[in-house]
Parts: sequence; C-alpha cells; structure tokens
Amino acid sequence: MVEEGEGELLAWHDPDEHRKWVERNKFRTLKDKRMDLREAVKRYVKNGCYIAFGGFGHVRVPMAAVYEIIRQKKKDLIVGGKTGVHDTDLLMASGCASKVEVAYCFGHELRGLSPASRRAVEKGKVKVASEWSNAAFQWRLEAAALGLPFMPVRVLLGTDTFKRSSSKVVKDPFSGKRICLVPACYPDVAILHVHRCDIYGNSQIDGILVMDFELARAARRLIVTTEEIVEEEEIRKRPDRTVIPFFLVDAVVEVPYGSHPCHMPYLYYFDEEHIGEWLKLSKTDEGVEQYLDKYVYGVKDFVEYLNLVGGVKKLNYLKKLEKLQVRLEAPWMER
Amino acid sequence: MVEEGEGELLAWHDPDEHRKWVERNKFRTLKDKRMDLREAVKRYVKNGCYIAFGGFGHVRVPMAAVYEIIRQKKKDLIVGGKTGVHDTDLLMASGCASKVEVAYCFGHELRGLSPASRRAVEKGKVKVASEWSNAAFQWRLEAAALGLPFMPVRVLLGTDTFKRSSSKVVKDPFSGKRICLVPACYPDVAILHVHRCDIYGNSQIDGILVMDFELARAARRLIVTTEEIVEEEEIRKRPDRTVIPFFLVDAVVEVPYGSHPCHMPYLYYFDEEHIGEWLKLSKTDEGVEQYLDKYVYGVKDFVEYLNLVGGVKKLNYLKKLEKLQVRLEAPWMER
Amino acid sequence: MERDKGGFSTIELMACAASKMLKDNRSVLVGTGLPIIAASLAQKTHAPHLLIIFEAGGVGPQLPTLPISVGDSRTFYKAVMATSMNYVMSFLQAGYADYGFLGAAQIDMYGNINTTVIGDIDKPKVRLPGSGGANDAGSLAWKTIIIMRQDKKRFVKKVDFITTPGYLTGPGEREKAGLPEDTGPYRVITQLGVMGFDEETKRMKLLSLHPGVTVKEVVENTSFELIIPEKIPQTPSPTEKELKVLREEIDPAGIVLKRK
Amino acid sequence: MERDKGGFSTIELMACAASKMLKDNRSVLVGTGLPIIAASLAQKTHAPHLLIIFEAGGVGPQLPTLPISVGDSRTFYKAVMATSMNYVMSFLQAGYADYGFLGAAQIDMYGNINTTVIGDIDKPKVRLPGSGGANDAGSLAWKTIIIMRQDKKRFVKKVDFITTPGYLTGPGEREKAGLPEDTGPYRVITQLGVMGFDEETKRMKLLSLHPGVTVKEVVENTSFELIIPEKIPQTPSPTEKELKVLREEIDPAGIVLKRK
Repeated sequence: MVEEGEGELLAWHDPDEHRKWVERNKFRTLKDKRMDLREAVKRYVKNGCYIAFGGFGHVRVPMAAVYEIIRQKKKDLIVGGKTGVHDTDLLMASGCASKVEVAYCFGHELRGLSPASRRAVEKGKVKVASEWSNAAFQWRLEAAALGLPFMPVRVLLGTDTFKRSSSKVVKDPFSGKRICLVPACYPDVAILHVHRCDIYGNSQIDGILVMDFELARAARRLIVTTEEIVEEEEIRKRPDRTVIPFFLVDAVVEVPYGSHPCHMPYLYYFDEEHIGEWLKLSKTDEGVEQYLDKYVYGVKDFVEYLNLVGGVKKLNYLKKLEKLQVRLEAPWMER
Repeated sequence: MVEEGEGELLAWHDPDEHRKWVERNKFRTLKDKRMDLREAVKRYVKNGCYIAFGGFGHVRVPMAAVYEIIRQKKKDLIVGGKTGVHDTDLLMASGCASKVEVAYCFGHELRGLSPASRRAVEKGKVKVASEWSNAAFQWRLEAAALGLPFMPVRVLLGTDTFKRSSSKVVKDPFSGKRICLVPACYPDVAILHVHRCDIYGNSQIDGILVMDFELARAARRLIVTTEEIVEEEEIRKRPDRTVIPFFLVDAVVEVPYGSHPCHMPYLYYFDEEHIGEWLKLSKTDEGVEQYLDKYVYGVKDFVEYLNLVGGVKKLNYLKKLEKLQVRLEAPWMER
Repeated sequence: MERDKGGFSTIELMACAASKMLKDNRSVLVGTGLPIIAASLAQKTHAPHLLIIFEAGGVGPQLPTLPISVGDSRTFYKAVMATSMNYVMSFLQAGYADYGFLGAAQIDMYGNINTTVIGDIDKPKVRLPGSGGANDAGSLAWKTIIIMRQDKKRFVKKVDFITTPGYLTGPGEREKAGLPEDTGPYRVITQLGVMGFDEETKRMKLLSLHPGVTVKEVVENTSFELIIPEKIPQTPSPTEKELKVLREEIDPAGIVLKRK
Repeated sequence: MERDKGGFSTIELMACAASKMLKDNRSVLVGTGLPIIAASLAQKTHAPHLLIIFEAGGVGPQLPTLPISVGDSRTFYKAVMATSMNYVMSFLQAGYADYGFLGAAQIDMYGNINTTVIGDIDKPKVRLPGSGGANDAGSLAWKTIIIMRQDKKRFVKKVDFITTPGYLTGPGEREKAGLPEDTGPYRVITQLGVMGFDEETKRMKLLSLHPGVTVKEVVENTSFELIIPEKIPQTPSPTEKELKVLREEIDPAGIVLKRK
C-alpha cells in the first residue's frame, strides 16, 4: 500500500462476512411483500443504520419514504450522500441524520445551496465522515454488488478528496502505476422509487438508472416504493426490462407520486414551487420546524401531503410539465 | 504480489496507452456505417489480430461474419474463447486461428465435444495461450470496458486454471485476504450480432446480454451484424433499450438470420440438423474440407448459404421451433 | 442407462437424488442436462420456491421445455429477469447462489475437479472444454454438487489439472487460497452412489449406495481411499410421483433421461 | 450579468467562448447551466457531431428545452442511450470523454479546484457541495474547462481543499499520482477573460481579455502570479448568429442567460 485516506470506513464488510449475512437473511421465497410505508420504514430503517436512496439529485428520489422516516423521528442515521440533494437535506435538517458520506450534498444544483444541511454541518450537528466523487461512490456500490472488498478506480488520486476518503492507493502490479482502491459500500438499507413492480418486488425503471442497478444489490435491506403495482405476468413478459429481481427486495410499497416534489421521468416533473418553499423556509431553524409541522408531522400520510401541496391540480400541472405541454415556472428563475 | 499465473498476457494494454488509442481512433461522428460483410471483415479483421465474438455457446453468435472470415482466409487469429463454441470450432478447424484463450472451447454443450478444434489443439496446430473461467473472462472484459488495468475477482484462486492464466494474486489491503486480479482484455476487434440497430450502429438486443454489454466497450474495433436496420427515430424513442451506442461501432452490416445455425432469441432456434452435419463431418480433416468447400468457399454470400442449408422452408421451421410451435428434432437426440 | 427392475433408470435415480439435495427458498445455478432436470423436479415437488439461475443471464424462468444451451431463450422464458453473465456471476460472488452443479472428467478425494485436459496440459492426450462456468460455481456457490460417472480413471488420486477447486489439499486450504469461506464440494452423485465430504478431513466419503450396488463395486471404481462409514443407507428410489413428473412434465421427449 | 454596449451580456460572451473550444466529432460531459448552453451552441454552429453526455446516464439527447438537473428526463429526451452513471463514468475512464466542464469556488495557479469547503474541513466556514462529478471529470476527461467568477478570494494562492485535481504541484505530478496521462485543466473562463495553462510549467496563463477588460483588472482579481504574455488578444465577441441561437433556440426563457 502506498497511501491511505483518513476518512472513516463505513458500510464496509469483509466479503465473507457479507456472504454469510446474505446466506442467513436473504431468501428466494416468492411471497407478497406489500406493506404500507409506515410498516416498511418501521421494520427496516433502524436508528443508527447506514441508509442510501435511489435516484439522483431531485430525480426519482423516494421522497414519500424520506418524509415517513422523519415522521417516525428516526435517529443517528448515517446517510450515503451519493448526490444526495433533497433527501439528505431534509434528513439533516430534521435531525434524523447525524453522519454523512459526501459525494455531493448541501446543494440543489441550479437552485442554489441548501441552507438547512449546510447549517447542520457548519454547526457540527452533522458530521461529514468522508469525501468522495460521484463515480467513486458509485464504484463503491458496484464493488458491493459484485461481492468484492474494493474496486480499482482512476479518480480521487492526488487530491484532498482522496485524503478524506477511506480509499487506499496501491501500485497496480500490471502497469506499475498508482491506482486507487475504493472500499465497497454495503448500506444497511436502501430505498428506491420505481415506475412499476409486482407484489414480489420484481421492478422496472424507465429511462436512466443512475446508480440504482448497483445500489439495489449493494444494500442489505431494500425497500421499493413504486408508482404502481402490476401483475407478475407483465414483468415476466419482458424479463429484459427487469432492473431489480424480487429476491433483493424486502418490502414493496405502492406510492403514486412517491417522488414528489422530485421528478419521476416520463410521469411528472419537479415541483419547483414546493422545492422553492422548502429552500426559503429552511433558511432558519424556525422555518424548518414550520415546514416539517405542516408537511410531515401535520399530515397522516402521503395522500394528505399531496393534497396539501396542491392536490390534483398541481399533479396535473406537473404531468403536463413533464410532457412539455406547459412552460416551467420556478422561484429561482425570478432572481 | 503473492503469486502470478504463467499464461501468456494477451490483449492487455496499459490503460493510458488504450486511452490514447481511443482518443486518436474513435470518433463521435454520426455517420452512416453500413457496409457489406466482405468489406467489414476486410477492413477490421487483420491477420494476427485478437478477435472475440458476441453471444454465448450457440446463442446470438455472429456466424455469417465467422464464415466470411474463413472465406477471406484470415490467418493467425487469436481467439478469445469466452465460451466459444461453434465460432471458435470453425475458426480453429479452418486454420484461421492459431492461438486461443480458453474459458470454454472444444465442446458443443449437450451435443458433445468438437472433433475439429480438439484435433487442432491436440496436434499442436492451435496453441492454448491461457486458461480462464467464464466469469473471469467476462470480468476481464469489464475491466477493459471500465478503462482499468485489472478487476479483482474471487475465482480462479487455488487452481491450475489460475496457474495457466495471466492473472496475479495479491493481498487485499482491506480484508487482508488473498484476491485474484484478472488483467483487462481489450480485443483488437469484436463482432456482435444484434436484433436491430440504426445506420449509425445504435443497437438493441432482446433477452439476455451475456457479456456483450462489456465486450462492445472492451473491443477497439466493433463490427455489428444485425437482423434488421431500423430508423434512428425508433432507437431514440426508447433510449433505455440501447445496449450499444453508435460511437463504439465501426461497421454496421445487415444480415438477416446472421446467426444461423446458431440461435437468435425470439426469432429462430438452433439448426440442429446443420450443427449435426458439421459435428459429423468435422471428425476428419477431409470432412472439414468438404464442409468448408460446400458451405463457405462454395457460396458467394450468406444468402446463398441460407438457401443451401434449407432455404425458406428451413428458416420457417426454425422460427416455429423458437416459438414452441413444433417439436425439436436433433441428431444428437438419436444416440 | 437402461431402466432396471425397480421400474426406473439409473439416470432417473440420479436426478431424484440430486433433486432432494436442493432446499426450498434457495437458488441453484444450473447447466443443461441432468442439473436442470433435478432442479425442475425439486421445484415441482418439495421446493416450489427454488430459484433457477443460468450463468448466461436467465433468472427464474418458467421453463416451457428443456433448454439445450445455458444461453437458450428457454432459459429466460417468462423469467423474472433476463440479464447478463456479469449480473449472475456477481450474485454468485456476493453469496446469493446456494447450489452449483458441475460435471467432471476427473475428481480426487478432496473434490478437486478436472475438465480441462487428460494428460499434460502442454501436450494434451485429450483436450477438454476447460472451466466454462465450473470454476466460478465451484469457487462461489455455497455448495457444489458434482454429477459424473464413477470409475478408476475418473476417481483418481491426482487429477491431471485442477480446473475447479475442491478442498484443494485439505481443510482450510480454500480459505488460505482466498476463496470464499465455508464453500466447497457438497455431494458427488454417480451411477453407483452418493458421496459427501467428511467435515473434519474434507475427504470424500460414501453416503449412500444405489439399489443393487455394493461397497466393493464402489471401491473398485475409485482410485483413492474413500471414507466408508459402517452403516451405508441405500439411495432412496424415485417415488411414483417423481417418475411421473420427470417423464411426463420435465422431459417427455427423453432428451436427457433417455440418452445414454 | 447585464447586457453591455456591445449588445451582448458577459454570460453570453462566456457561453460563446466556451462553445468555440469544443471540437466537432468529440464528446463533452456537461452539467446544467452554462456548460449545457455552450455545448448546445457548439452543436448548432460549428460542431454538429459533438456528443453531449450527462453523468447520470443521458447520452446524446435531442434537448427539447434546458434541463434543470443532470438527471432530468430532458437529458435523455430522444437520446441515443439512457444508461447508468457506471456506464458514463466508465466511458470517461476509458478515454471517451474529450471535454469536461467544471465550476469552482476556488482555483489555484495549477488549476486545482475547491468545491468542498471554505475554511478548515473540520470546522467549515462555508460548507460547499463537495466533488459531485467534478473530481471524475477533472481526473478522467482529456481536457477540463472551468467556468467561474474571477476575484481574489477565488483565484487563490492555495485552495482550502483540493476537491478536483488540476496539475497538482506542477508538471508530471498528475501522472505521478496515478491519474491518466495527458489530461488536465485546459481553459478557465471568467467574467474577465479566458485563461489557459503554460505547456511547460503548467501554470495558469492569460489567453484573452473580454472586450473592455484590462490586464490590470485581471491581475487585481487574481491572488497568484498569472503568466501574462506580451500580446493578449480580445475574446471574440458573439456573432449575430450565435446570439440568435442562444436567445431564440437554446434558452428562450432566459433560465440561465438572464440569471444574475
């Protein structure tokens, strides 16, 4: 070994230990895994666990599940911030997360920085355990998906990002050159939002997969939230469309619009009004409380939340927006 | 390094050297790449080059291209025998190949061993450069697809297969355990048969991908033979169905039934009669000559070959067989 | 193999014996031939939730007929997923494959397997196909089951080439080599009986004799010292139901069951 | 940035300058904002075969409107391929990405970039988003183009944190660190001018001044010693055609071009 990052090594397991966990805990039983969000989060999101979410930025993020985690006041979550935007921002703002691994966090892309999670980190309420790049994080998930201890990569090298990661640099015995080894990342639980799945969890995603193909295999427990549940027959008709096979899945939760205010490709676009409201309110701790009281603690479930954010009219607008039938309006465009 | 295989290291490049090759030789120009098989093979399959084929066993193998290679009497090919069955058997039998890397060769699965290529190896006409497993070979292609010098794997370890490979064993700095590093395999040229593509090479494959997703990226030059050429628009309608993007592709050749006598999932099944004829004839060198004279040298193109093997009637039967509408008959079932 | 007096053939007996080893709610990586037949039989009898996986990418198919190749469209007919070898092999490596089936040209007392060459690798007497997916299954599946013919040339003191790892040179050697822990050969099924491996020494051990077969016959067809326990049960004969399923549902054309 | 006397805004000038750097028949990894605008402009002018790639998986889209996020469905609208980050990043690693666009909070004279933190990483004054795909593009793309604001707090002697590698501490250092050969920062585009890197020393060098900007202004807004050649051309003003394409086709709503 030539060099070693000083970041905290999290969510890593010796591959043999992980194999044994899989052997003892994951079964190929074709059983109905439907449950409600409350139950799924209660059962699989434990205080202190390492959690990662599907999607990217504000795209295909399982927001209904994120709200439910906050509603259940989970504590000390360690969040895999693999381009974690709205999800990680809310979890840090709400006090659910106490640690984060960062590839990209604290920002909302074009919309600007995240006041709440920045505050949480700057005040020391949330600790950054390590730094990564998007590709490095994603290759950590691939290493786990492949049951490996690490993946060799040609990024991070030479930077402080490497120094703050838990990677190692070694000499490649083939080329004689330095190469970076990123450790596998096996999240305790992952939550993904998909376009459709059957009651067993066989899932299809339309459009880009981002890192979900890898994440679904890397995670030990997997909750799938879905826009709709379809017949098993429909999945088996086109098996080459399956992105997640049932035996990886522990819970199936049907949540139409389950990514709101994020964007579900082909179905609905970003709700900029709502994201804007959050970005405005989250400038202060009081604003965060106000937001959570209204949209999370104050509603009994996701349907009530959807009504509160604008109901059918808003959802129809977001659908039209996705289909390019209306023009985008966004608070951040006004500036 | 703990241990080192003594197999010949082939098709490996220093990743920096490969990157420079890519930068100089591969372009993103969206141009019509259609050409006939003769031209494609002439242009990209050079004597002495390292070649690999798509598909698996007798499934989705670009046989029309294999016949064309033999017709052009290419010499000293090094074949990546990543479950190379009918393709590698013919290339060794015809004298085109002089070296092979073996994961699985010399056999036709249930149909028995390959008399011709076994003879070629046993008589020393073809040299086995190295031994692999299927997974190891496929991870070599993945390493190349990722632009890496190697992939860590947990196979080969402890065996003579390892000793005859060009892999190395090192100590994993994370777990402290031994791990095998398989070198990247960058074939000089690969030929894949796909269900459909556009004139630029954007390709779709239905059903399993085997290792073609990796091979298409690992190879420096890529010939795609296709059952049909479709409009660019059709590809762009469902971009998540694209398995090979155009800029990887150097030549597009439309060859309906281009996998015969192999099997194209959803379209046509194995031609057991023809495979049986080959297995019978290839028991002797004379038989091989007879086969090649009749089906390769004796025909001017693939259409003439298709007529010779049974024409429309045979093709209709193979289609019905694939759709489970008729019963399978095969010479090897008679034994 | 012909049908014997019991009303079943040895190959049918072997299929049933293999089938019984496969537990429900687990997964099995199969090849064509007897393994797929055994796995199908298990699904249709005691293990309805057994997941069948093919190395070329087929996961959990509803087989309409026996596949000829492990990449054949039958292997992903109405499947749960039609994916890639990378995906399937990654599952194996991550511990998701409970059983792997292998054939072998030679085997030694530690279950090391040769499917590469008879004679010297540089001057082969008989060149065999090589590993294929065998080394992968034998390295990564939790339990590997070997189906092969038993005779002195196949059950050898030292295999000509270790294609696929058994217990290598004895207990702990797999782990020392870096192979996944707690994996290795589980059963060897031949035309004579069923063998397992002694927990302590990892040496091959006779577990059951097929009806009509004697210990002497087994010993005479083995070139190494087999552990022979005092009491050796008989391999259970196929039940009526098993035979019916095998002959009428799984392989009505006799593609595998009626081959010699 | 307001429209100046020349009839175009600084941001329009920057978009045009960036656009001209992109050669035809090559590929560019873009983020949202100015990079996607510059790449679109190149496609619609001198580089019709420029391939646009997004890190989340969109490859070669026919953008119907400006995407807001790099994972947005617009990034794979009528695309050549909608794939994964693994696939796209693998392309970068294998040498298929010619250009990568980056933003930066701080940059030093070797083009090392900070987007992680202002102040101490353990006691951040301002916590920034971190690398995202920046380290990847900066490590793997052949040429990285940085677009940022130029002032003394951003063009610094030493960045608070090297998020993304420039030339590190000088010539040969990238290669020594194990990064791909012949890669690195190519251009820095600011509101004042365009900078490149000296071939020999790898230090930042002024290449052109935007209309109306003086060398003095540039120097006053840079905390490190910039190489100033004797003759410094003016950054070409946008043409009528470029402005028309920018305003009417690429960003008619002014999502990026009219932002402050």
